[in-house]
Amino acid sequence: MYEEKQSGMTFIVKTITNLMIGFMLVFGAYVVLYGHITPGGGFPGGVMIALAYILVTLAYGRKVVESMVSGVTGSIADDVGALVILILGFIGLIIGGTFLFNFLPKGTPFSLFSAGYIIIYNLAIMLKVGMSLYIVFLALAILQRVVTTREENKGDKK
Amino acid sequence: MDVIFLLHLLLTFMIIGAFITVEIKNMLSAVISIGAVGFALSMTFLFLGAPDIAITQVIVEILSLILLIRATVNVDNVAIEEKGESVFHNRTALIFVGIILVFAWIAFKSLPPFGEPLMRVSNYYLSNGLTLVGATNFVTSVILDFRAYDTFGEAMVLFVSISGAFAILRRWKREQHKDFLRIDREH
Amino acid sequence: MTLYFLNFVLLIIGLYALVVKRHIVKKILGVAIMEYAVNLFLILLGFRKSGIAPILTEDMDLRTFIHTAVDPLPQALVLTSIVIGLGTLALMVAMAIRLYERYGTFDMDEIKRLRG
Amino acid sequence: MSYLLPLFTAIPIFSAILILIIGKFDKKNFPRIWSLLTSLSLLFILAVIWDKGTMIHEMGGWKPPFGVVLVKDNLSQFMLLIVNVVAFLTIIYSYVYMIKFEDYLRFFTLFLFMLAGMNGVVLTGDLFNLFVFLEIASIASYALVGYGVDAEELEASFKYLILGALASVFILFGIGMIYSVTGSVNMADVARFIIVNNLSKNNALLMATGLFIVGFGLKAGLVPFHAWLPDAHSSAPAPISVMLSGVLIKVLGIYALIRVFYSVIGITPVVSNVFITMGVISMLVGAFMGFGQDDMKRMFAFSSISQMGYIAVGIGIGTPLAIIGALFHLLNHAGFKSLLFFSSGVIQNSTGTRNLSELGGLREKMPVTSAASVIGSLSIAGVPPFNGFWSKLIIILAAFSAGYFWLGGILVLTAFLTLSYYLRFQKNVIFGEPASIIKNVREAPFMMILPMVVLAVFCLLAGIFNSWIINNIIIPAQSIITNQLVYISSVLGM
Repeated sequence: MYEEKQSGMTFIVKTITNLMIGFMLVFGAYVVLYGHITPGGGFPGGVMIALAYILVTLAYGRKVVESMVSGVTGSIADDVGALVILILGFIGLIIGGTFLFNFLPKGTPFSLFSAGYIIIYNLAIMLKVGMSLYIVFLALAILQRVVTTREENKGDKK
Repeated sequence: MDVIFLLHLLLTFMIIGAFITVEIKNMLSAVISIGAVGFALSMTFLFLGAPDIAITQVIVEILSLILLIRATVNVDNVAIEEKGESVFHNRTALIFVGIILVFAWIAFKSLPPFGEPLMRVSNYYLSNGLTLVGATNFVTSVILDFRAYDTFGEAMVLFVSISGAFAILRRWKREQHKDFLRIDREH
Repeated sequence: MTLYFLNFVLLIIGLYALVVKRHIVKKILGVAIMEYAVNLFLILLGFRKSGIAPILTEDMDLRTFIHTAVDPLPQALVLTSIVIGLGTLALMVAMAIRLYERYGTFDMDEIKRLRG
Repeated sequence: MSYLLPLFTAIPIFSAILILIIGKFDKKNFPRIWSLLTSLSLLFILAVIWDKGTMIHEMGGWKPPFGVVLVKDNLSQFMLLIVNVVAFLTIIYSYVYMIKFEDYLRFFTLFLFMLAGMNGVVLTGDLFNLFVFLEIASIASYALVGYGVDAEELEASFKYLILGALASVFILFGIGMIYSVTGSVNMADVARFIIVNNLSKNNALLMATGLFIVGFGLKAGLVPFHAWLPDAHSSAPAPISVMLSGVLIKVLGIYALIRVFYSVIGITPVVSNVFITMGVISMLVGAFMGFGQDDMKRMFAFSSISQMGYIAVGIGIGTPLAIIGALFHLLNHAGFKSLLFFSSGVIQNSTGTRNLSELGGLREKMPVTSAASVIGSLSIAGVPPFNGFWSKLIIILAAFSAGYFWLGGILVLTAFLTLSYYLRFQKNVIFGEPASIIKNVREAPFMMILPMVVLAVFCLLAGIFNSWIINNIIIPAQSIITNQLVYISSVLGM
């Protein structure tokens, strides 16, 4: 039988994770929010946020990260992100007559709230991408442990 | 240094890295050398004036390395001995590849020369994007406004592949492992 | 021109791994190499000699920007294609690990219950 | 009324996400009832826009070469009809069939994504957008083929996934070549640029042609590229076999080939000859391999390859008559091959096997299934008055009138081969001595019978009223294929 290792990785890794996690989340959010002005956008920002959680998973083990964002929350956030994108499309269809019409005012260039609905679209993509990659990593990590453990058990029986 | 020369250098490095990836016995080394190829690729993107793609490539590279190492190499790192293939087999493959390369060379000659794209449609994006969309990152204005439907499709591709991965990984009663998977607890 | 050609060689190496190698992970890496090659090809197509990134900064003149910026459309296409590649990779890894659980090996020659 | 077009992709995707969210609370009934309603609503929208002429929907309000456009012309409407009707019948069938898989929440999610992807491929007027939706449909189908997560299913699914990824890379490379030469990815704009600058002899476009033939040929399962098809079709759950064989290989393979070559790049004699050669090899290989199979579903899979060969030959000949034959055969094949895969699922469900040698004498225990299966076999074998006879006849006539006499001979020969192996199937399964394993077999539940009856009636009616179908559905679609300029001018508005 496999028992969850509480310990995770070494002290050094944990300390560095503690230092890094905040930076990663903030930088991910920055990349998303300023995606229409500087390089970046919803997708890289979302993967960065997923990577922050994956780092915690690798350093501390699954229990700690699931107390931060559980699998169920992650999957609901994933669905909500996808729904927001669709709803943006439908609002465009109602207001502008075409699907995914950019219905918000364009604003002045170089300011945060410019370029219409792009910022909302980016945030929705971030939610979708970040959470879905995080939960798929959790699922793969669990399955991998089970497979290895069963291999070891098989070896013991021999 | 000349950008074109640098690009040649990076591409050669990538080819060598890819070749090592394909031929090396140890799977961990193979995965790590494909990581090297990926990072070289992101540098290439940077030199080609595509910082957006470079950022995305670096991030995606890290994630795919973690996924590959964690989920496959960690499980079983045994190299598989290739069966000794006959010289004839390899020679026909080489001739075939050679023919393809020659045809590709001829075909690439009739593309517009390197560094001078046509930009029939893109000129419209560059000259009108600022007034019509308001985003100063033109790649963003293309993916999220001019071609927003593609991005919608792209998000849905990710959604469907994650859903598919969960469907493949789900618990299934036909097997009787009591201590098995708690995967669909997540979903 | 030679860059296109070198890029095509990269694609052929990926194809070789996909077709010839027996290890499932090697096949997955082959697909990944091919995706790299095709992404790089699209970006190479949009490159302009002494071009700059298609991102306007406040101190730039719009007119010179239009005449020097590289093509943004292939970059948009590549961004989509990278995401698609990541999705395919996640599915492939999930399937590889499930196959390993069923057969106990990553060798494609031993995974041969169907006749093809 | 063009605002209805994006709903063909948006509604199934919306339903899929909703099923995932609400399915957390109601796993049992909500997914299947909601998918049934979704599919029904798509059929309703299709009825509203049917025969309203060409419709253009400019996504986000951007004019064609700059933004993505959706185009509904007569060809798209013909394909939409096939896709949505077969999907609707398959959902009715899965309503009961999927119970044995116990967790079918994700099945319906992925199914609706596959439906959305195919609708997107059919409706789009943009090459790269076609690629994106093709990926949605194929990724959903990879996961659905492996849905049973047993050893064989995973193996088939992995093979399909690897070859599918290869096809996607080739298609994207081809799109890159086209973009570089023409500076656009909009289909109509690319076509106009190629005609205006007389680029049809350009080497780069020739290479793109080759890449597209390999890529879409892999998706269509034509013979040099058919390695994944028999495994995937025989290992998938029955409703997915129906979708793969009935619509997926047609939409992602044949429709995409028609669109790219007839509407965009323009067809050249070389390409026609490649189509004819691939078609002939597919017909013969599929027919001969079909003989040797003991597994019912593998036999149907090889027969699919063979019938796809007919369609490829029809497209390759390229005269209006041949295209009519090919499109009519495409419609008919969606009908009878779905029917046969439905019946194979019913038989496997009730008897527990699908080997021809272990079955026999099902006609007394399962009368409706047997009758439907006989009708399907007679239709695919080309027995008059069923629909398969007429479409094969048109393709053969077109081959003779275009001067391909040897081709006509091969087409007739393949028709006889098909007839003989379907007779063998009938003799071993439906007629003959009752086998021991079918003692306690009963007729399948109503929800599984209904789609088969509908399709059997369709096979009979399409055979009897063939001229009505050809005049009202096929010829409008054919006129789009053979008139490239009409397509270009209707999209670009000139």
